[in-house]
Amino acid sequence: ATLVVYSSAPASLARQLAAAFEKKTGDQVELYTASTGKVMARLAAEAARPHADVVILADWTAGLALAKDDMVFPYHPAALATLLRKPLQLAGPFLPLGADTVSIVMNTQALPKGATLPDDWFALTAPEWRDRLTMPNPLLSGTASDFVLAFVDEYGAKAWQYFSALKANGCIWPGTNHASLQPVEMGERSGMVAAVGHTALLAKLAGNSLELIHPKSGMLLIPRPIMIMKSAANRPLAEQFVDFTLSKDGQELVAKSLLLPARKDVTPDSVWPNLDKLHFLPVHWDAIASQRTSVLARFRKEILGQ
Amino acid sequence: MAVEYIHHYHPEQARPIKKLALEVDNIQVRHSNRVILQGVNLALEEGTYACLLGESGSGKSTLLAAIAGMLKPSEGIVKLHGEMVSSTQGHWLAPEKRGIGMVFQEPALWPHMRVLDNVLFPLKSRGMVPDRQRALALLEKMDLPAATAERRPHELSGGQRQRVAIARAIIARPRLVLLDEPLSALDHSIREEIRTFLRALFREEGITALHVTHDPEEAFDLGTRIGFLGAGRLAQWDSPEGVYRCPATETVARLSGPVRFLPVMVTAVDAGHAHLSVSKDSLRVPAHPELRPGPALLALRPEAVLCDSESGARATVIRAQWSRGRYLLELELPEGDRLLSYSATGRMGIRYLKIRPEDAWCLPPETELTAEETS
Amino acid sequence: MAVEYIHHYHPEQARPIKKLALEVDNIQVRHSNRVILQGVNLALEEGTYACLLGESGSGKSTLLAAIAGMLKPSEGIVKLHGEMVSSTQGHWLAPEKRGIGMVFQEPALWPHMRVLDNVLFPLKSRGMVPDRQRALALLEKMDLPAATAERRPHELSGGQRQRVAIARAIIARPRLVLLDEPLSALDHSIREEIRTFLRALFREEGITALHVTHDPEEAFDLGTRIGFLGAGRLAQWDSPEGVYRCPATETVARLSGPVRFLPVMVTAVDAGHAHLSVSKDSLRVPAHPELRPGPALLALRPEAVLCDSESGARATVIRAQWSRGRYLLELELPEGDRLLSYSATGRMGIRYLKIRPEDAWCLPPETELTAEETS
Amino acid sequence: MKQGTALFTGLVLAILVLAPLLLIGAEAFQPQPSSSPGAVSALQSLGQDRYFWEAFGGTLRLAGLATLFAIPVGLGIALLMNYAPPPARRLWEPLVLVPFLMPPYLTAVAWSLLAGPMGLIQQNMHALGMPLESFLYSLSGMAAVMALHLSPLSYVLLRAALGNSDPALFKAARIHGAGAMRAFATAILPGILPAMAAAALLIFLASAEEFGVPAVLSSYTGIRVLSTTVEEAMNVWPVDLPRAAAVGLILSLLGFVAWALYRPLAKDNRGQVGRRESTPCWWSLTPILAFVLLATLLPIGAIIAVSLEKAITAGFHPANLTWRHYGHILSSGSSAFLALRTSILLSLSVAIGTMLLALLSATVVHRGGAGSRWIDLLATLPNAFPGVVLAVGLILFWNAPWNPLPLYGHLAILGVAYATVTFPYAFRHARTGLSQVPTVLEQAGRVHGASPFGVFWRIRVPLAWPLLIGGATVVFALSMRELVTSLLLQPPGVQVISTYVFNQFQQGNMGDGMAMSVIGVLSSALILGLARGTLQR
Ligand SMILES: Nc1ncnc2c1ncn2[C@@H]1O[C@H](COP(=O)(O)OP(=O)(O)OP(=O)(O)O)[C@@H](O)[C@H]1O
Ligand SMILES: Nc1ncnc2c1ncn2[C@@H]1O[C@H](COP(=O)(O)OP(=O)(O)OP(=O)(O)O)[C@@H](O)[C@H]1O
Ligand SMILES: [Mg+2]
Ligand SMILES: [Mg+2]
Repeated sequence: ATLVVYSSAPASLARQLAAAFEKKTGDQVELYTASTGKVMARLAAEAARPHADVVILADWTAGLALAKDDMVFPYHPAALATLLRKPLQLAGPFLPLGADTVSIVMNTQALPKGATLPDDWFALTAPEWRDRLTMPNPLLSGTASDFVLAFVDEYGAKAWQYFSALKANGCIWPGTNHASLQPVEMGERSGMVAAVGHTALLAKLAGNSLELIHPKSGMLLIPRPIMIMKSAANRPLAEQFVDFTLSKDGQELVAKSLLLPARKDVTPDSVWPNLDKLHFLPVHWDAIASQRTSVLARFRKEILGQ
Repeated sequence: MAVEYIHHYHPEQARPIKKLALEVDNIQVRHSNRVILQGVNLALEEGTYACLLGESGSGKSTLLAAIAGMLKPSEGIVKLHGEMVSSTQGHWLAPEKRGIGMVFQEPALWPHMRVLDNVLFPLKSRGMVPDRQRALALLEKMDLPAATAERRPHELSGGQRQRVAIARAIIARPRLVLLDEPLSALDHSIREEIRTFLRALFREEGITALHVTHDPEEAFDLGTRIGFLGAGRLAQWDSPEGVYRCPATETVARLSGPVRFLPVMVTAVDAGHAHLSVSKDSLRVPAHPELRPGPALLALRPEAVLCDSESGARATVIRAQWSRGRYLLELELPEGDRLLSYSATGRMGIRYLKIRPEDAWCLPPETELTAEETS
Repeated sequence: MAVEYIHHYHPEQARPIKKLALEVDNIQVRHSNRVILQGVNLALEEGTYACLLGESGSGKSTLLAAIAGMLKPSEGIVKLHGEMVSSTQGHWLAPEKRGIGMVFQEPALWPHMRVLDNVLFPLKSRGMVPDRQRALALLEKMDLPAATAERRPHELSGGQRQRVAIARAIIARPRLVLLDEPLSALDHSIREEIRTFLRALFREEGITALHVTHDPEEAFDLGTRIGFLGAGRLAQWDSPEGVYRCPATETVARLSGPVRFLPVMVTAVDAGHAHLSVSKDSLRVPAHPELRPGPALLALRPEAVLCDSESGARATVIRAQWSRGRYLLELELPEGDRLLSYSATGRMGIRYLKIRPEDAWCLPPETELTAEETS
Repeated sequence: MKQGTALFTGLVLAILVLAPLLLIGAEAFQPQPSSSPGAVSALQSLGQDRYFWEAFGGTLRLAGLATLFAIPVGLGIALLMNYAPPPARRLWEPLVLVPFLMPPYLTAVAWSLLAGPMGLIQQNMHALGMPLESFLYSLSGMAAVMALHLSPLSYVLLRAALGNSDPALFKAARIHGAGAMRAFATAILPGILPAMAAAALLIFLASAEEFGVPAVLSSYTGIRVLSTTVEEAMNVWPVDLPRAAAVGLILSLLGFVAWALYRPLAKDNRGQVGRRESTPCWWSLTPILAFVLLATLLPIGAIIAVSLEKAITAGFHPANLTWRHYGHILSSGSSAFLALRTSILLSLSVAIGTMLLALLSATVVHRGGAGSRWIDLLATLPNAFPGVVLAVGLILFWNAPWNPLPLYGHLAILGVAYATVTFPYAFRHARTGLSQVPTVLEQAGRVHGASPFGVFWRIRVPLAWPLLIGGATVVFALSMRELVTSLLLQPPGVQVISTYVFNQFQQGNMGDGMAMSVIGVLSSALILGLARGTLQR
């Protein structure tokens, strides 16, 4: 049988998962990989005649959006849920495949003269970071919008002051996550606010002088959902695939691709610090999903100045 | 109102009447809604070489375009070899099926093909064997050596291009060839050669030709029939001598060679002759059948005026032009009218004129009727 | 080796020698490395109307292009009104600064401009006042009414376009006008009118003209000087009568009007005359100065051959062509040689010929010398 | 026969272009998903949308400026190449065309690598660096980058048109008192005006719709354009298809206006087909070299440099160099190699197929008649639609439950998408080519026995050949680098160059991505150079 998987997980991870599953079951996996935005757009456009059986996204709220549109077949077996890491034990119609962080990335070779690495979000409004920072545009990047929502949810007015201060300090919003990381990699900018963890770590492993900063007031942990679509032709096969990705073998692959595995009995790659020692922002996913429009509109108006 | 005169001076004229190669019946042709041709009739026997003269802009090219099928007449009928190829009843034969060869007013060679390929095109496009030898021989006959055949059209002189266009038009032995001023870009000697060549070729292969030219000399040389297009209509359709000696209109007279006109008063008409007087001499001259007593024009070709005599009407030479072993003089009469005459000497000054009535021709004054007005 | 004969029959000839408008000194011109012109010399007095004849492909258009500055001669000098405009020493005047008017072999009108704007262009481009009135008057004189002035070139007939090109060439009163077969697309009557018009205008305004044509008739009518281009060189440069009666080469003879040649044996040469015999008659005919006793060509124009007499050499009429009030006969001698003659009748059959020695011309046989070989 | 071709092309175009556009149009009249029930359509709500109008203005200015820059540059190079070609013209031409083969996105990245604050220029030539940086991050800078990248397009069109203009007209102008410039304006310019208008139309619409350059540069400049607005609606959930569609519709309206302005210019063309030989000219090397340096060598050099680096942040020095990325891509059987192969095969077939269709459509339009104007318009519109929106339209149409052709989900859908996206380019080339063939040449063909079809193949096509090849190469180049529709439409299990590069940039190895870009650009340059060198006259 054939299973169609749409994935915005790293392409290599998705390919490895698919290959391992094919090898194990003898079934065939047809894989479509793109960014979350493109996967979402494709799903929306295909609404009249859906093709995807399983969808892997890079953003929890994106999954919630699909669920809200009643496109997701609820699959949340308790047996699996209990194996998950504590912060990932979220209610809902789908499970996390793994997680990623949103924090700060610094290019250690492009720091301003005499500057040391910052230790918190709020340190970035200091004058030494003037014109040295980027941040993904929350209007274009799902992870950045989640970060803004969670930050506002946590800090309220202080969050808005913070963003204004960033802006006053010459921070720019070049676009998607990738577009914002690029100036940092090139050394045009020293650091990036609200950077996705594993891409930066990947670059670091390749020898780049990038450093992932763990803000002491907490970083954002974004679970990556894997869900079965209501329209799935072969639901048992889809469930089998989800089960596989959450099996120990599957999770090892997730760890190898530098994402944080969902299961607590699989340890993340060694470039990650010990997760238990890290502090995470508390997130009320359902609540922030409902505030999305108003917060983003305010961000656009007050921060992006449009 | 086309006038036909019968003259039997041309050897071809004696043959029995053959089938018609081309019939044009009362066609009207428009260009962007202006009527260019109106009520044109034309019938061409197979094997005839006909020449068409007409003022510049009179619609000669337009007529050829209508015959070739490049334009659809808005009225009337065109028949080729008895087959209806265009009518208002919906008959229509596409140009490529009419089996015509054509030389355009500009050479219209295809710039992307070598000369040889241009010439061979009509054969290839009709699925015939592309006979290289024949193409080269044709070019050779028109003084284009084999090396030229390998060049591109833009590397040829104007006259060379025109000759290539002629070769292209006749290579496929079409039954009807239309030629739109094919020789006008050629020099005198090559022109004479090609004329001889065309005449021989067309007679040999029995090709019918309709040849547009503005050179009456050329028309009289090649054509067994001469047509005149004027005011959107065929003003005359006749033998060369008929056209030259008995032009149907003033324009035809002008177009068929040097001529001057004297306004005269015709006192009587009898047996195709008009009675009139010029400078007090009474004359009886051949006249147009529709001429009535009253004001008329006396058309005088240079040979109708003798100026080397010692007596006659006095006139002043105002211009002397060397022309084929004699001088063509322009003479001014005391009344201001001008006449032409040939003379052995180009001497300026006073001459005495005599009119040879048998070479003169009297015709009704032209009434200006244009195609626009008649439609 | 250009031959000059002095004839004083033309009124213009009597004027004192004026300044030179154009000097071409020994130029060589190439097209993609083929030598087209070699050692051409030409001098044109101010106010002269000169005509240039030559076989098609002989390089007439090329010579005009070199004078106008569209081509750079690879050798030699061009001077306009005493000013060096082109030389191998680096003199070069851009075409637009030469103050020339030109009519091209194809009309070369700018398709996006109205006729009037085409005509006004030379004024505008030289920063002169665009004189609409004069433009319209010029067009009017060439039989193009004001309505035509508003049309686009592609809406005109071939001859109309050519007339527009003439108007464009002369509107800015250039001191030198080059005309490349300007009248070849025009009908007989308009052609005569435009000739008259050109002659008057050019004389009036003192414009110098170099007019390429392939029609000797036209050249003799317009030109006070006639040049012949052949084998890449100027073969003759002479008055019309000189060219017609005393052609320097066989080609010049052919190009300047109907002619036939008889191969003859010259027994003696004296005082510019050759002694020879044709069909047993001994003749003394004018001869080319370089003629030496031995084989030669006897050039006979139709008027040098009388055929209406009752005695003389026997010949057969093989073709009779109506030409300006008389017949042009082609006659075949028993030996197979052909001659031309004028006759009042077009009767076929046997005629008896007489040669008028004073109208004949004897010249050395042509040695084939082409530009390629000389370079 | 005539009706047959008209009907056939009409049908194919309707399927290819009209159907997806109609579905998008329908989408634009849906209310936005976030709005309350019973709300007005997305199109109407754009009316009061301040952001939208600001972006609209930005788009007009950016596209206008880009056109203003690209046309003279393209014209200048075309003039040089035609009248004073540098020695070894065959060598220079592909180099002039390379910028067009690079994805605009990449060009922008390359220029920020070069002229950015830490860029190569800043590092090496301080004095030049600052002004260059502030220029790059401005409206004109964005426009200039777009223009560098689009100039080759205007070059291709104008060069072909110049080659066909009648030298006698130029001579006539020179002799009648016009200097070289004036003569050019009198005799040559009007003849190439249709081609210029076509180029301006294409460039204007391409830069109005272009997302890549603004995505890289606009955040620095603060200039907003419609394409980023579309991206906002599409990239963050809930995905707002109606809004994206509405913006797309507005852009197509812009396309309509541009087309209406262009049309009268295209109509009046009188064909001239002449040839002239020209002698090589050394001095013309300088400007061409300058363009090649700016538009090709520098950006490609920057990208090549990055593609050879182990770590980007370490900069360009010997210890940091590696062939690894290339080795990875060229190892046969790797996903990168498969993507490369797929792209080349797909683009070649699309280039041929689209050009044929464009030729047919242009013939129908050239003949005139009832439907011709609509075909002309249809052939313009895909150019005005942002890629994302068009891709959505293609999904909506090709994936509709009632669509009997099962192309969606098959590799062929990418071919269809490329054909739709590139059709305007192919059509403009074919149209310009055909309108330059003088009618009398076609008439001569008909009279001498060629059927309309024969005239078409033996006369019209050969005479329009330079432009047909020009068009096919443009289609090929565009297909090789087409990203947005590929991202949305690629069937599961298939990758092409651009999506591979994109994935590498997003979440993979930047070096691999850059290496793949270099290989993609060079291989299309190679294929193009070969095609133009051997197929053109
Ligand atoms: N495409 C056109 N649109 C409008 N009018 C035209 C067009 N072509 C020709 N005409 C007009 O039609 C008339 C006849 O033109 P045509 O070319 O048939 O003349 P012609 O007799 O061949 O003249 P010429 O001897 O100068 O070539 C002219 O008045 C011309 O202006
Ligand atoms: N662009 C060119 N390239 C190569 N050869 C050429 C070119 N133009 C003309 N020629 C050749 O140069 C010679 C002279 O051409 P030119 O046009 O000057 O002749 P012409 O005397 O004006 O002839 P015509 O009376 O036929 O117009 C011809 O043999 C022609 O083939
Ligand atoms: Mg005509
Ligand atoms: Mg010529």
